[in-house]
Order: sequence, then C-alpha cells, then structure tokens
Amino acid sequence: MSLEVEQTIAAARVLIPLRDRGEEGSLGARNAVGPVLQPTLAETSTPGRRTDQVPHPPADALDGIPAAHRRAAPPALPELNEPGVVRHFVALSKLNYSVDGGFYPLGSCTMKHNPKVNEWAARLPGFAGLHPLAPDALAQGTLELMWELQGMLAEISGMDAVTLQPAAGAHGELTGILVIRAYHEARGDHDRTEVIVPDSSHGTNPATASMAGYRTVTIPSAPDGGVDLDALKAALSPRTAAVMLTNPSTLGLFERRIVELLDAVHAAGALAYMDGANMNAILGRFQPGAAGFDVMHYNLHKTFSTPHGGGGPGAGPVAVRAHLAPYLPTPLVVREADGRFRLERDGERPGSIGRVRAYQGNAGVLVRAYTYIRAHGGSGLRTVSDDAVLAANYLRARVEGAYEVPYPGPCKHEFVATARLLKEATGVRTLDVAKRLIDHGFHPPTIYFPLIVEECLLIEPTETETLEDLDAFADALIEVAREAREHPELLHEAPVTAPVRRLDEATAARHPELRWRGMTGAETPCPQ
Amino acid sequence: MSLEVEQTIAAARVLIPLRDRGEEGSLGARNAVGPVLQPTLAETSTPGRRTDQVPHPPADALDGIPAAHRRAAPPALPELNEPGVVRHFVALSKLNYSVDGGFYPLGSCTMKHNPKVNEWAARLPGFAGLHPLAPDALAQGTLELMWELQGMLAEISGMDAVTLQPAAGAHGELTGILVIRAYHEARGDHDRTEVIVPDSSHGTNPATASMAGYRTVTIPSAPDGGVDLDALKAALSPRTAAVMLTNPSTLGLFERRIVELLDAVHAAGALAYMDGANMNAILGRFQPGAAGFDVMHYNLHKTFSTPHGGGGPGAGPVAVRAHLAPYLPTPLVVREADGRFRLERDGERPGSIGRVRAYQGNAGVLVRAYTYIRAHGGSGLRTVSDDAVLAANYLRARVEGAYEVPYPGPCKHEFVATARLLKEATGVRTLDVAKRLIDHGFHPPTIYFPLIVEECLLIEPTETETLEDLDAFADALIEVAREAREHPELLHEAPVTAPVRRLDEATAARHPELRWRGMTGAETPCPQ
Amino acid sequence: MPYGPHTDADRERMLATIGVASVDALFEDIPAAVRSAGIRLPAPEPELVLTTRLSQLAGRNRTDLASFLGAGVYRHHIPAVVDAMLQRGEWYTAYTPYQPEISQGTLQAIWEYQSLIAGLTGLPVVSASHYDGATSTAEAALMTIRATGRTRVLVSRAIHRHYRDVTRTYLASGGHVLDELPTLPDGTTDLAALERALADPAQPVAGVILGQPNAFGLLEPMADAARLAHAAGARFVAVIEPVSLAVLASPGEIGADIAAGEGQPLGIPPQFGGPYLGILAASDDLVRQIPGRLVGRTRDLDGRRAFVMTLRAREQDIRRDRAASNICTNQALCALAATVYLSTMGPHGLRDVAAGGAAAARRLEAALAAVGAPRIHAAPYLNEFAVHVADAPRVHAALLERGVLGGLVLRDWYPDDPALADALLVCATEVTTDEEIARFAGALREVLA
Amino acid sequence: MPYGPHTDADRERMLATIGVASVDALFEDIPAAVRSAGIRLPAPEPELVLTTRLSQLAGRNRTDLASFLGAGVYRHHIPAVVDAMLQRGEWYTAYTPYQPEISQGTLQAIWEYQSLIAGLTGLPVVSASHYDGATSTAEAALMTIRATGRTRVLVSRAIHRHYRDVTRTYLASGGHVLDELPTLPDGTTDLAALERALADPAQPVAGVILGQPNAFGLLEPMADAARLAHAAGARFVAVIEPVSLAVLASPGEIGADIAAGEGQPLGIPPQFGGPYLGILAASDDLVRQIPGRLVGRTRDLDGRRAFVMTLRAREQDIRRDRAASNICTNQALCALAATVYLSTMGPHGLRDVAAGGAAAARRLEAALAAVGAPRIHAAPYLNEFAVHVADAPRVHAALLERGVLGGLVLRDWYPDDPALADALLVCATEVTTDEEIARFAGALREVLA
Ligand SMILES: Cc1ncc(COP(=O)(O)O)c(C=O)c1O
Ligand SMILES: Cc1ncc(COP(=O)(O)O)c(C=O)c1O
Repeated sequence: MSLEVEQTIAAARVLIPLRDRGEEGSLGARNAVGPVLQPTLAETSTPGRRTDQVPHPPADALDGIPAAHRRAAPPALPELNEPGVVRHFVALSKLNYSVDGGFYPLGSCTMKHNPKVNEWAARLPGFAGLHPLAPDALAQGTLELMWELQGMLAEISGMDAVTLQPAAGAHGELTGILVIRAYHEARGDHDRTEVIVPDSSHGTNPATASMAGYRTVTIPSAPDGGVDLDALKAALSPRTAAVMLTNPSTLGLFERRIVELLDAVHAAGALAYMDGANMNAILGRFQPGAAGFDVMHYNLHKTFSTPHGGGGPGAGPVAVRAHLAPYLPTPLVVREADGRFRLERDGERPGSIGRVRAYQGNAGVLVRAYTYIRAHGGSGLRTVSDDAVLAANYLRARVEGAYEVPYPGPCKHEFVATARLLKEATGVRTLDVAKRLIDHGFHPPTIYFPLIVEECLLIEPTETETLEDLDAFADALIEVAREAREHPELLHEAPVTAPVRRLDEATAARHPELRWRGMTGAETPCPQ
Repeated sequence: MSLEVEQTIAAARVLIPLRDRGEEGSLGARNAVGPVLQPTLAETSTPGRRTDQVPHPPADALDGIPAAHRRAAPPALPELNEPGVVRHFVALSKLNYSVDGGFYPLGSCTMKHNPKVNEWAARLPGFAGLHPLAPDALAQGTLELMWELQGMLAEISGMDAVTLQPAAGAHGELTGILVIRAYHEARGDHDRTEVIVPDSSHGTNPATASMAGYRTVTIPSAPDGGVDLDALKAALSPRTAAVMLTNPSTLGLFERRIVELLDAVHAAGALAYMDGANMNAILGRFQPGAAGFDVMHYNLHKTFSTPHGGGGPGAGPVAVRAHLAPYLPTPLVVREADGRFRLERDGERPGSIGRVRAYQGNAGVLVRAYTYIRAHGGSGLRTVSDDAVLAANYLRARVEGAYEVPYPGPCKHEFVATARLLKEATGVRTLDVAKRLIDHGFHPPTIYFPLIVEECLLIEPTETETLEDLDAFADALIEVAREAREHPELLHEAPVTAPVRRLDEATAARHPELRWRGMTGAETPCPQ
Repeated sequence: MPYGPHTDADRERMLATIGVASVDALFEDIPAAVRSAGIRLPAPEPELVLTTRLSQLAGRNRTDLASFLGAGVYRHHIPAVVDAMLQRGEWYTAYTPYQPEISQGTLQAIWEYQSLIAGLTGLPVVSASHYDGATSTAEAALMTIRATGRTRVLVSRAIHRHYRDVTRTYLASGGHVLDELPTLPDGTTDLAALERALADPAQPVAGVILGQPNAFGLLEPMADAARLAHAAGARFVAVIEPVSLAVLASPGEIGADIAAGEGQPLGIPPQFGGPYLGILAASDDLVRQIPGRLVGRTRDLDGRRAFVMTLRAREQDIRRDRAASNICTNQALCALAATVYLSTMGPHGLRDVAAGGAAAARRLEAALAAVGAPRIHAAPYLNEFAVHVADAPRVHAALLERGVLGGLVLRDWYPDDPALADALLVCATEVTTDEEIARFAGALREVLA
Repeated sequence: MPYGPHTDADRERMLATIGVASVDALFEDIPAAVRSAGIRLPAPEPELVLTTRLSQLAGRNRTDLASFLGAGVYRHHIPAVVDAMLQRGEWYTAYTPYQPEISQGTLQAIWEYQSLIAGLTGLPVVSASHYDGATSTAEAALMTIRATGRTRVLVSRAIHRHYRDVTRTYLASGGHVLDELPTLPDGTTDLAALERALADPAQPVAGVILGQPNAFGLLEPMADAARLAHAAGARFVAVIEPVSLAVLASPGEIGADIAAGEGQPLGIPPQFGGPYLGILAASDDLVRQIPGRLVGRTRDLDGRRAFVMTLRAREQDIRRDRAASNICTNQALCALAATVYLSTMGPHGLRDVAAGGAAAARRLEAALAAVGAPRIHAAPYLNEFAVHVADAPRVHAALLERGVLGGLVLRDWYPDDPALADALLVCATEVTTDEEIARFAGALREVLA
C-alpha cells in the first residue's frame, strides 16, 4: 500500500469521528468491522427500554416488606433492550487481544490454547445446574470427577493429598501456608514467625506470608538466577516456618541445587513450599512431592488450560505430603467403601485449618482441568512440558543476538531477555519495545517482572504455538530491535495501530474515576 | 487525532506487512486486535498436525472394502491442530460485518436482531439430536412444536393450511407454484402456461416460474410504484396460471389496489400468489388469506428473526387457503384425536405434489421461529410491524432532502431512495455512496435493486434499531451526500477503512479461481 | 415488545418528524376492507416462561435410545470447536456477502469450503451450498438436462427414496422424465438395464444418477456406470456421502461429471431434518451450468488477496427467469460447519471416522447374524447394510420398547419389492459402542425368540 | 498431543536451532536424583471418548428435583444473552488487562461492573471482584482492621455459616479476633448484645458484620446496627444478596462503610460451588484499603477516553509483602456475567426478579403452613425463611425420595442451637413454580403424616 493511500485513509478517518452521547468526540474514529471505542452502558441507557425476562409479579408481592427496609428509588442500573446489550458487549470484546486471536507470550501466565471441549463440558446442565449444598446422593457425578482429580493432581505432584478448594494460585498459597502453620502449631512449635522468599519470587508469595501473619525474609538470587544457597542457609533459623520457592523460578530456571536446598530447609525444621504456577515446564519430569517438597499449589488456569477469563476465575488446588494432610481445609471429597462419593462431614478431620472459601471449590473450573488432563493422559502431559520447554529454548536461541539473555540455558517454559543494552544505545526502553510489538500484531511479553532484572521481558510461548508463529514473533522482536536503532520514534510513539494509544495512567491514579457518576437511580419508577 | 499522527500510523503500517506463506506480502498489514486478512487453510496446513477427535480404528477396519472402491490417496484436506482452527475462523469472523456488530439496513432482507434465546433453544439436545426418520413416538416434542407453528403461521397469514418443508423463500415459491399447477391440473385446467410477475418483483419470482416450467410474463409498474392494473388486466388470460405479487413490494409499498387486483386475477381463473418475504411490514395489519390471496410463502429468516447465517439457512413455509391444501407437499404434521402428533403417511393425501426436499423441513430453523413468535404473541408481532414501518418512514423523512425519494409515502418496512440527481451533479454513483457508508461505520443498504429504479438504494431499518442508530445512519447518509459535493474523491476511493478496498471483480469472473489448486492430496499417508 | 428499543417517547418523536398523528396513519394504504384487526395467538411470553416451555418440548423427544438408524442422516462425533466457531455472531448474524469489503470472513470461508469439497470429491467446481442432499441431487439432474439439451434422466432405485421423490418433483414441473433403474439381487444397480436404457434412440438420456454408497449402504460399480453413461453422451452424477470419501474412490476418480450429496455428516446435528447441507460439485466444463453461489479469488485495488461472489450472471437476482436456478438463500452456515469440521478432522481424522464406522458395522453385522438376522445383500458395504428379520415392522416396534432404534424398516421405502419386505436397514458409525451393539443383539434375540 | 502443533520435523528444527541433540538435554538441569520417570495417569482420550465420559458423569448428578435450597446460592433465570456474550473467546481467553491499549474490552467491562455494583449498593468504590462472598466478607473484615488499627471484629451469628468460618480462618492467621453476636428469638441479630460488645473498652471493635437478608432470610435492623458501630468508632459491613438490592435499602442508604456478598445470583449458574463472584464495595474514604483490582477512567495521548487498572500500589505484584491482599487472579469473567445480566435486566427487570421471588415465597409459606410446617421466626423476610418440622433430617431425606429438595437442614449449620434443631431453611425465587410448591407441600404432608 502506498503512503498516499494511507494518507487518504488518514484524511478520511479524520472526517468521521464517532458520536458519543456522553463525551462528544472523545471516542476516536468510526469503523465498520474493526474495533471501535464504545460509550458506557450508562450513556447508552434510555429510560423505558428493556427486554422482558421474567413475568411481572403481582402488585402486592412486596407488601410484606416494611417500608423501612425498602430502598428509596430503583437502583442506578442502565436500561437497554437485548440488541443494545449484544452490540455493546460484542463491540467491547473486539477491543481485546486474546489467545483465540493470537500469540500471547505473557511470561508467568502460561497463555496456552483453551480447548473448546472444556467449555462444552463445564456447561453440561448436570454440572452447571448442581447446587453446592446438594446432598451427596444428588452430586455423585461431580463428586466422582473431583475425587479423580484429587488423585490425578496428587500423582502429578508426587504428593499424597490434595484440596481442590482454593479459587486461585494466591488463594492456594494462603491455604498452603496456613496448613504449614497448623502443622507447626500441632507439634507445639510455636516460635516460627518467618517465611523465607527469594527476591525473584512472585509477588503473591510475600503477600501471602504477610496475610498469614508471618514476617517475610527476602533472600537474593545467585548470579546464575538460582537461589543464593548461602544466603538461604544464613537466613534459615528456628524462627523459619517455611521457605516458599517458585520452581521453575520466575526467571524460567529450574532450581539446580534443589536437593541441597530442600535438605537445608528441612534441617532447620522448616517446611518447603513450592509455588507450582510454573508446572507447565516440568510435568512428568519432576514431581515436587517425590523430590521432598512438603506442599505446593497448582494454577489450573495455567498448567491445565482453564481459561484466564480476562483475569479470572481460576483454581489453585494445594497438594501436600502425608504429614500435612490432617490440616488441609475441609471438606475433601472421599470415596466410601461401597464406591459412593461424599464430602467430608463437619469435624471429621479435626486438625483442619477450616474453610478457606464457601462450599467446595470452583467446580466449573475443575471440570475443565479434569477434561484437559483426561485428554492428555500421563504421556500427553509430559509432551506438553517437553514442547513448552522446547519452544521457549527455541525462541531464546532465536532472539539471543538481538537482546541480552542474562541467564545461561537451558531455560524451562519461559526465559528472561533484557533491553538494557538497547536502552543504553538508543534510549528505547522495554516498555517501548513492548508497545511496538503491538504494532507488529503481537501481545507483548510480561515486562519489568521479575523485578530483579533491569528492563526485562519475560517470554513464555507455551506448547500450543506453531513454529510459524514462534518464528513470526522472533522476527518481530528482532525487527523491533532494528527499528529501535533506526527509527526510535516508532517505538516511542507505539502503539499506533491499537484502538487507543498510550494512556495517561498518572491522572487515572491521581483522580480516580472508578465508576459512572451520572446515574443516581433509575430514571423511571418501576411499573407495577 | 491530528493528521501528523495519522501519518505516523500510516508510515508505521507500511513497515509491517503481514507474512503469508502462500503469496508473500499480499495480505496487507498486521494488527493486534483489528481485522487482518488471513492465509487460506491450505496455506496454514502442516503435514502431521491434528487434534485427535475419534479413536483410531483397528488396522483391518477397511479390509472388507475391495481395492477397486478405495481412493488412491487421502483426500486433499488441510492438517491443523485445534488452536490453528480456532485462530483461523476467529480471525476470519472479524472480517465480517454483522447484525451483532451494527446497523444493517439491507433492503428486502429484514436484518433484525437475532435473539440469543433462539440459538439456545435450537441447540437443546432433545431438538438437535433427533433423527429425521425417528418414529413419531420418539419425536413428540418437535412434532408438537411444528404442529403449533403450522397453526400460528396459518393464523398470521389468514390461510388454512401450512407446510413447513421449504428450506428458503425461493424454495417456498417453487412449492407454491407447484401447488398451483397441481390445482389447475386437478381441475382439468391444462392450458395455463403463464405466470405473471411485475417488473418490481424479486428475482426469485420469475426464476421460480421458469423452474416450474412456466413462461414468465412481466408487467410494468405504475408511476406510483404499484402494479399497473391495466397492464395486469391486459396480460391476464386463460393461459394465466398465477400472478406472483411481492406485497409490500420491493419498493416498500403496499399494493393499494389489492382488492381490485385480486378480483381481476380470480376473474381470469388464475390464482394469486403472494411473496410474503416482506411480512415484517404488515403483521397483524394484513392477512393475505383473508384478503383473498390463495397462497403465500414466508421467509422465517426475515420476519421471524432466524439468523441469516451469512447466506442461509432459512425456511420458507407455504400457507394456502383450503382449496389448495390437498396439494401441499407431504408430510404435514397432524394431530390425532388422542392428542398425539404424527407425520402424514405415504399416500395419505393423494393430491400432494410430493416431496420438495428430504425429510420434513429445516426443523432447527423452525424452533427459532417458534420461539420468536411465542415471545411476541399476537400483540407483539403487530408492534413489530408498527415499529418497523415507523422506523422506515422516519428514516425516509430524515433523508428525503439529501436524496430523491421517488415514491410518495407512507412506505412500509423499507423505502427506495435514489442518488440519480447526485450522480448528475457530481458523478458520484450509488455504488460510491454505499462504499462511503462503510467508512462511516455502516453496512450499506441494498443497491441497484429493484432494477426498475435508477441508482437506487433500498433501505430497511427494521424495528430493532434504536432511534440513536437511525439518526446516526441518517446523519451519515446526509453527510455522504455533502461529501459527494465537496470531496467526491472520498467517495470514489471508498471504502478506505475496511479490511480490503474495492475488488477486481472482472478478473474474478474472467479467470475464475474457485478453489485452492495447490493441494492434491494429503501429504502424508494415513497412519494405520 | 421483547426486542424492540422504542419507548413511547421515541415513537412520538418519530411520528412528529414524519408528520403524522399516529402509527395507524402509516397503514392507511391498506384498504379498509382488507385491514386486519389483529391476529389471535397465545400471549407473549417472557424468556423464563419460554425457556421452560422449550425445555419441556425438547424433553418430549426421545434421543436416548441405542440408535442404528442412518438412511441418509448419520450420528457422528461433532468436535466442540465446530459449534464454538458457529456461535460467533459475526458468522450467523451476517447476510449474503454482497458487500465484499466487509464480508471477507464469509467469502473466504465459502471459498475454503469450495476448496475442501473439491479436495474430497476430486471435482473442481463446488457451489456454495444447496438446501440438502435431495435438492442438490435434483439440481444435478437439471444440470445434466441443461448441459445435454436432453430431457430424460435415469436414477437408480438404490438411491434414497426422498432423493428420487424430490428429483421427480423438480423434473416433472419442467416436463422432464425421470426413469428408475432396477437393482440386482446383490443390491447394486443393474448395469445391464442401464445399458439398455441408454441404448434407446427415441429417448436420449441426459444424465445417470447412482449412489455411492447406495441406499442399502452398498458399493456400486461407479466407474463402469460412468463409462456407460459417457459412451451414450450422458452425464454421470454420483450421489455421495462425504465422510465415506475419506476412503472411497472420489467422484473425480471414477469419472463422474457431478457429485451431489448430503453434507450433514460433516459436523451438523440431525435436528429432525435440517438445516443440512446440499453438496454440489462438478467438472470444470459445467461451471456455467452449476446453480447457486460461487466465490472466486481476486485482488483489491491495493493488490491484497480477497474473495468475491463471481459468475453471478447464473443467478436469479441478475438473470431473473433465465437463471440456472431460483436458489437465493442457501445453507451457508452449514457449509461453514462443514468447513470447520473438515479442517479439524483433516484427512487422517476423517479416515478414522470412516474406518471406525466400517469397523463398528462389521461388529454389528456379526452380532446380528449371530442372533438370526443375516445380511441380505452380497455386495460390499461401508457402514450401513440391510438385514433380514421376519415381520420387520413388528420387530422394529418391539425393539423400540427395549430402547433400541433398529434402523429403517425398508418396506416403508420399497413397498412393492418383495425382497425387501422383511428387512431392516441398519448403520453404525464411529460413535456406535460395543455396548449398544450388544444391546441391539440382545433385544433382537428376545424379540425373535 | 491433543492440542500441540509440533510434528517431529518441527521438533528437529527447533532442536537444531537450539543446538542440542534431544529434548532430554533440556531437562538436564533437573538433578538426576529427583528426575521423574513419568506419571501414572489414565491413557489419553480422543474427544469422542472424553465427551461420552463427561456426559455420563454429568448425568450422574441429579438436578431434576423440585428444589427449595438456597442458603447463599440461588436458582435464577439466566438470560440466554449472558452466556452468548461470555462464550466469545475475546473475553474468556484474554488475560488480566496489563496492556491497556489492547485490553479496552475487559477494562471497560470491569469499569461498567464497578459502576453497576456502585449503583446497586450505593457505595462508590467497587473492586473488580473477589473469589466469592465468603472471601469478600473476610477481606471486608480485614479492611476494617486496617482502617481502624483495631483487631477485633464482630459478626452476627445470623451470617452464612461458611462466611463466618472463612472470616475466622482469615482473621486467625493474622492473630485477629472474631467474635459472634447472638440472635433474638425473632431471628434477627441482638442489637443490645452488639451495644454491649462495642462498649468494652478493653477490646475496641474494628468492624461489625451483619447480613441483609441474614442467613435465615430475615431483614435486619441494619441502619440501627450501623449507627451503633459508628458511634463506637467501628466500621460497619453489610453482607448483601445483590438481587435483593433491587428492592431493599442499599448499603449506602443504611450507612454501611463496606458491602460484601455473593454475586452468583447475577447470572451465574450454581455449578456445585463456583466459580462465583465476590462482591466488595466501599465508601470513598476506604479506596486505598480495598483489596483487589480497580479500573479507572482516563484518556490516551490523542484524548480518546480509555480505561486502565489504577491505584495498583495496593497490589501484591508491586507492594509484595505490604500489599492490601495477596489476591491476583480474581473472578473477572463472572463479573462480566453479572455486568451482562444487570444490563439485560435493568432496574425494573431486577425488581421483577426480587419481587417475583418474594411473591413465590409467600405462596410457599402459606402452602407449608397449611401442611403443618409453620414459619419459625417473626421478623420480615424477602424470599427465604425457616420452617419448623419435627425430626428435620429425616423429613429432608424422605422429601428427597419424593423428588423434592426441601432446603437446608438448619441443624447442620447451628448444631448447638435448640431453637433450630428441627428447622428447614427454604427459599423460592422467580423460577419457583406453583406446581413445584404444590409438589413440596404434598410430599411434606405425606412425610409428616
Ligand atoms: C509464579 C506465580 N505464583 C503465583 C501466582 C498467583 O496465582 P493466581 O493469579 O492464580 O492467584 C502466579 C500468577 O499470576 C504466578 O505466576
Ligand atoms: C421479496 C423476496 N422474495 C423472495 C426472496 C427469496 O427468499 P430466499 O432468499 O429465502 O430464497 C427474497 C429474499 O431474498 C425476497 O426479498
């Protein structure tokens, strides 16, 4: 396409701003099939519009509710008909990048393909319609699935018992740390007030330790990216309740001195917690329980492909070795001698830390993970990790010239690269590289994480991307490095092809506008 | 947005062409969330890729098939894994304009909202999983639904009997005309060889007449857009089998002299066929059977909101008055005295024209139409037409200054406007107006149809578009007329914001490339 | 109004702009004598009531039997990805791609469909879709008539009953002749009879139609039939079942001019009869005879590859009474389903489906023979075949009571053929389980005892 | 490999580029001593086998009973449009919107969610979502502790059993105290006891938590409780049920500082316990105490309105051990479901849901009273209430056999409360039919006879 044509396009666009009821002219350009910024629901609302969903109740339906308990005016909700709802949410969806739409190499997030059969399974009416307090006799299907999943996750981790309750990785961490606390308490070991966390750990690790009432002791990483074992040993003490280790680490590295490390932890009377969010690297290759970890959590929304949902939901089951099983939250799913399944009853396992959430887990997520594991079997899961690690090492090899790759290989499922030298040479930062990748059609990798590597990019390709896509991404990353040298302004301006350009985040934080302020109540009284 | 910024964008884009395995550089620019042209499945294929769907059968599974009946090489189908399939079809879908995405004022097509509950209903396993030859006892649910739908469509049309078999409007037309032929034949009236069709009729009307073995006699329209009654009377003769009338016509006009017209047709011994594709204008306002039409078809994919599916499927039920009921295709759905439902048996209605398709109809479409009718009831359907007509007349009033509106009002569900004067003044054609509307974010109206109005636009807003959207479209249409005078090049160049610009249709027709030629067979033998 | 947006205030504003006092005024063009006072239908139902009603209706259908019924419509595994793609509004709420600049999704998908069906059938020209297998067979017959200028078509009696009926309906209306070819005791079409029919100089034949597999599930000597047809100047039409083409010689290989058939097995649920997918493919020389839409590849002004409807002069909206067919709306979304299905299965997955069905059918044959229901025909079959049972209608009904849908009572389709008076046409596919086969055999043993 | 694309050829190419001979070489960093030889799991299953298995498992659940079980999770009509929107891959296969330029869909949707929940609750600061109602209640308790610098929280015994348990788990880990407030015979919280508890100078109270409706479905004197709490310098937390807010005084109106609750009734199916939606809303002065994500409105470089995650310094990835909570992944897709649900229902539709449930509950009350199961508490209720039946566990089991899920046996939640030893907690919603109520009453009459 010639530049003149593009300029015609540009001119044409300038002529057609989007009309927005609320804030005239602020939504950019119109477009028939591409992404277009949208007015908010409130701005789209028109008093009196609706699509009837349920019958109108009798006029006296609320006569039993004393006036003091009634609200003064109908709630401030928008009024739309179904077509308006559909247009709004379809149009919004088009503003999103997604795995269904493209390569999503977001390090530490395992953005793999989300199989469609998982979605089908979770929506089966028998699964979706089941009340969480339904008596066991009505819930045999889901209970059997959960029981099997407990077993499969125990096997994968090399641990002895699993709770499926935690709703996410961080929730699993909290659960695991509370289990550790209960273990020490039960043994009369009351003086352990510290949790040791490497500086490369995920932010949820120290946050969890705090939330559980521990003091966080941070230890540095060694030059090779692993834990500084000497520092660890120095930090270990009778006050240490646990060491939390992300393994493979957030640098994408397997902890090579794991045996020595675990020995040191246990020698200090502490327990070893493995953050298993990165299990996608080591399925069938490393079983944390067998190796000596005491407890770990999974991120089903990473390793086992349950979709991320724009931020959630997920599930963070916790696996423990036998000595910690008494403390797991209640209820677990148990199998009776007669083959029937049931939830543990209140008080059945008195050492339990209690509940960490209502009911028994994000069962809809568990159905998806179960489906995924069953689709793969043990051999398939091992291939998942093999291919994920292969893809990461391949990408690493391909971009190594254009970017600095600070840690020696092999990496596991992800690797860290840095634009440090590029920044020194051109003034272009990792942020600019990331934004420019958007113009090249890709979601950027995770940036500035882990915090310990300057100007870093954390790149995780997963096992479901084709070689063509890996190459296209590597080419783009290399091309961006070239652009940084030849046309740095392209990177500073980037992205220019996204629905919006860079945002004013400072003002957003300084004057938080967290909701629509224009609506104070429905504009029409409810019809009787 | 400033022009400089746009130029930066343009420059940036030029730097990032899409890489395409097949035809390097021919797919335009990359983009992270917007529409991007795609390589074909064949170009995406890689030998050996797949996602297992069914078990591998035993190696001897095909031993019973003589070699002479076996194909020489596996068929030329692409090899992809599921993520590849998802990416391909999600990306392709983003290149489409749709009702879920925006206003679609395509005249004669009734592009109304497609309710989501209809899609849910059609996918209920009880409906979707039913074999079409299942014995009546297994099919009571669908049979009841079809029986009720026959009755509801009879009531809406004011007719006596309905067949749900035809798969589309044109198929209904053929069915209706064959019924008419059978009627005349049964009465020994063998010399009727002509079908009269106004020149404003839909193309399927004359094509149907030909297909059914009739000679088509075309009669002109009167200056007011209605049928030229004198011409009709002159054309009617003992050779006339039927008059096919689209009412409201493709000009969006109700046939005002309908009573006189029907009298004339019947006086000539001919039957009156109403093309009911435009019923969205007159639900609850006009019942063709009660008014004297003998037969009509519906387009369920217009009036009753079953989605158009990018060109189909639809359903074209045919309603007839009692004297034609004996000839309807078989099987109808009948209700037994005991309340059970069944399909007619072979030979039960000996006058029947026979089958017009396999089995008994596009039942999946019928479920959607039934759902829609039930959601509305009689009063709701009347409001549908009232609002559709109101919206059309409103739009008509709004654009009347900017474009010529050749026929006096009121219109029904759609109206014709023409860019004739604009063309004379500026050289800009209706085609250019249509393409420029794309840049304004809208799907264009139907253009150059009906053929009898020069440079015409046929505009049908339907009842499900908001006043805001009607206004935005009217504004755009008016704005385009202004642009035609001030910047005609914008219209000649348009569209510039769509995924592709105007196409070389001439070459496409001169050298038809109707398929991928590169693949001749699967590149790997089937694994045993 | 369930889906309309208009409030009374909106309506007032519109009326004011139009300049009329009421909506009624907009309907005064309908003569008073024929104006309707409204229609009598059940009251409107909010979605909750509606969904309850529909769930109940769907629940009244019984789809839980062990089913061996095929006869043109087959139970297959449909990958979840198929419906996941179809549910995107961009596909199903779009219209025919008349504006190619904003319809490249649908256009490329149809072009891919054409390519895949060309790959399966070995015939290069593929229409964008027809209503179903029966109407595409009828259109194929009309093509042979247009292509040869002759008016007589021969169709094997071993073609799906409905396909013969529909072809007869279509041909009769134009005054054309459809004659049936008898079958041999082995269940295949009598080629000697075909030869005789083709030899009649008084009635030159436009087209010959055979099915592969035929209506009894049997494999026909297609190449021989095609050769005979061509020798007599007629066109040869193969009615195909698309899954079988993963393993059977393609229409292109056996020398057919046209392939017609039902695409339902390619990812489309049975849903009591439709929507399905009429497949129609032809050789290059018939490109201007083929009815229905065609999508071609071209370029845009900037040289980007793009797709567009082409050769439209065959269609009704341009050609009116001289169009190749009156077809307008087709089955585009079903063609999309088939496209997603075929690209998910690939050549090897589709072969597994076909071979899995064949393997299951052989197990079924053995199980039924063992309980006294032997196969009737000697010709080879793929995954469907006829078995003999005394008093077939009664047996069929008795099986139903035992939770088994024992195929089709062939007497219903061939009432005047004594050889088929006591026959059940049964099929198996890759979804048929050994447990279902055992259930069938067990029930049959009981019933026959 | 079901979903991976790599062929052996691909793998060879990658290994060559990396410069290693085998994939095993990439795992040599795992010490041999702890390297796994593989995991023992069932064999891989192709999708056909898998879907059969899952259908069977789902079929083993029984969801066909007439159900009167609520207790925090409610059956409601879910408009079809909700799932139709959720099934778009753009929503569910996206991650947390860290790159706002290509995540405006998710960001605006969360902002809309915040706006709608603010509209419902009357509280202006709404977090993007928490795991469920129990954890958002626990987080609310922690907020009151952070906001006041005190460590003791009071919770009504008439709060969902699990919510109390979870809050206790969360508070205990930080060494904080959770004390329970008793209820009066009418089923509401004992405000005199609250007043006494607040008056203890040795144990200043950070927060007071009451439910509206409470765990017995009853309406609490929220405004009075809030006034007492504030007078003692404590924060007041209302645990709400969002549908009820269509008709009940909002947390904002009654003076609550924080609202927490379960969003499941807003378009999310029960699915045996999750994923659900933890609602958490607060007054403006608590904006820096609220845990979880917040989305704010801003502009881009060209002045276009856009949305972005904001006030991130509260979060774990920035603040690490000093973060407001460790929450990272939340329930974004469920928040989207609630957003689509609420925009579909609107204020009047939501009122119809709430009022429809209230009306059905009154009919249920009358029907049960008529067969000998009178209501236990005197306080007003919305759509859930407790009835007395002798030997409640036996009655509940006997009802199950008659196809009725007769609510919750309250003894399970309050084993030491004699007043609740023989009580069933039953609920009705807009989906409860008269036929179901009649079935319940009929079965109960039988069982009690
Ligand atoms: C290494 C690591 N640990 C813990 C977490 C927290 O998991 P979640 O987001 O599910 O709470 C994450 C995910 O973001 C992670 O990458
Ligand atoms: C007036 C009219 N008649 C007939 C038809 C043909 O209907 P179908 O496309 O369903 O075959 C159409 C639709 O295009 C139409 O608009």
